[in-house]
Amino acid sequence: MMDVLYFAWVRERIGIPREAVETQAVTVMDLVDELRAREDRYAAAFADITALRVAVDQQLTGFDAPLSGAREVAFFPPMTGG
Amino acid sequence: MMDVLYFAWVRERIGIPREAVETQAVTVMDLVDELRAREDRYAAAFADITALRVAVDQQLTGFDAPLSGAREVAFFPPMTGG
Amino acid sequence: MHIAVQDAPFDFGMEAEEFARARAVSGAIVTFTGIVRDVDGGLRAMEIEHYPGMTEAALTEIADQAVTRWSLEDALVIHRHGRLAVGEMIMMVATAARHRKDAFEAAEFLMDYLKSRAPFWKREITQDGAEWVAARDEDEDALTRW
Amino acid sequence: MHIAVQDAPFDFGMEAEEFARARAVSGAIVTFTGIVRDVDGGLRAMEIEHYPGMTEAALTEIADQAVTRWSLEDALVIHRHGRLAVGEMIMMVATAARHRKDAFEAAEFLMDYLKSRAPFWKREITQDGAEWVAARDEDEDALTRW
Repeated sequence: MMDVLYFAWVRERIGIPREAVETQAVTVMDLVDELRAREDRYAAAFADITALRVAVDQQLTGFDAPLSGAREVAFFPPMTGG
Repeated sequence: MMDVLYFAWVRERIGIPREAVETQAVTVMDLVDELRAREDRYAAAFADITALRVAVDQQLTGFDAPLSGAREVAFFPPMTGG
Repeated sequence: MHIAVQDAPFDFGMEAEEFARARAVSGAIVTFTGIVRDVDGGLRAMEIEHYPGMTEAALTEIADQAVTRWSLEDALVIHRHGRLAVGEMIMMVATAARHRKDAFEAAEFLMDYLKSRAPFWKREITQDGAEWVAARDEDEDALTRW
Repeated sequence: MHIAVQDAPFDFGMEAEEFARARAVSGAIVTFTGIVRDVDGGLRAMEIEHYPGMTEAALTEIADQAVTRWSLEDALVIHRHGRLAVGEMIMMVATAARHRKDAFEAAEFLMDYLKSRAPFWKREITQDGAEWVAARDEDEDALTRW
């Protein structure tokens, strides 16, 4: 089981801020593909991953990052702090 | 008549903060030469003009600047504000 | 080092004064403050979402980097989240160093990283609705300087 | 624009807060503060001499240039003279702009010019006597950036 979090418009498009996901995904991209296959709102949120950023266990990383041992994956648009 | 002002160690070396000077000097350098000829303390203060800065009527300028119409000339070391 | 992520307003003047006063050896203090501004007219509020847990870790990591790289005596980051009105202060950073160049560079570095690497997302609320602020290419480009 | 050359201490926090609060459109505020520091140990006080009349004019000219060049909404310069104890604030600048890059650059420009072009001279008082602070080549070199 893995916690998957969504922020900003990704959260709005998917409709929930977080969920527990049962997955055997090896990389972030595998997880994205599983989510895309679920429902249209996921497919819409993940339509263009170049518009997204991902953090695994609260560390920014790439979509090719491995998920072994990961407890928390978060998807969000480019950050706009400051 | 022209007011001549001295600041920082130039003031200390010459011993006064300002004085009125009767001069026909055409440029700042002419004035420096007149002052140097007065007394040792002036010669000492103006020994190395690369260590000095000059302002004519409160505007930073060079030693070749003309003095026609000038009312106030100030000599001082490089500034150390901030 | 002081890192705060908070809903509540902060007192910029007091924070700046205290930060400057507490430094024993630093001759140079730089602060930056970001304020909600209504550039095009019609902005009612700014909403800032963040990623609790990661935000604090990311800010601490950024500030640690700045302290090490510019030999800072200290650094401060305060960033608000939640709903902010026009004119309210969003965030501030402060840096303390012996020399002004280090204090300035470290503050700019903190800001550049905060803009694009700390998990905050801004949304502008106008009379026409709400819109997520898009990341600007120049903010991403600013990181190449470091 | 606020330019002050004064013997009296100033309240950095209050000045910074007021400067930031009064800006209607600026999203970015940068401040710099210089503090008397005792780098080598033994410093008793710092004495700052200036050129009354020229000082105010030079600071105003420098601030005018910064406002024009970086389209600042406002700029502030406060510089003390007279005798200052270790830990006292010597001076501050503040800049207000729409974007952080302008606010930062303008503040650095103000500081670089203040260091080498405003008629102030510092003297350090230690137990061994008093010594005029020598201008640093790197401060003169900093001006070439602008």
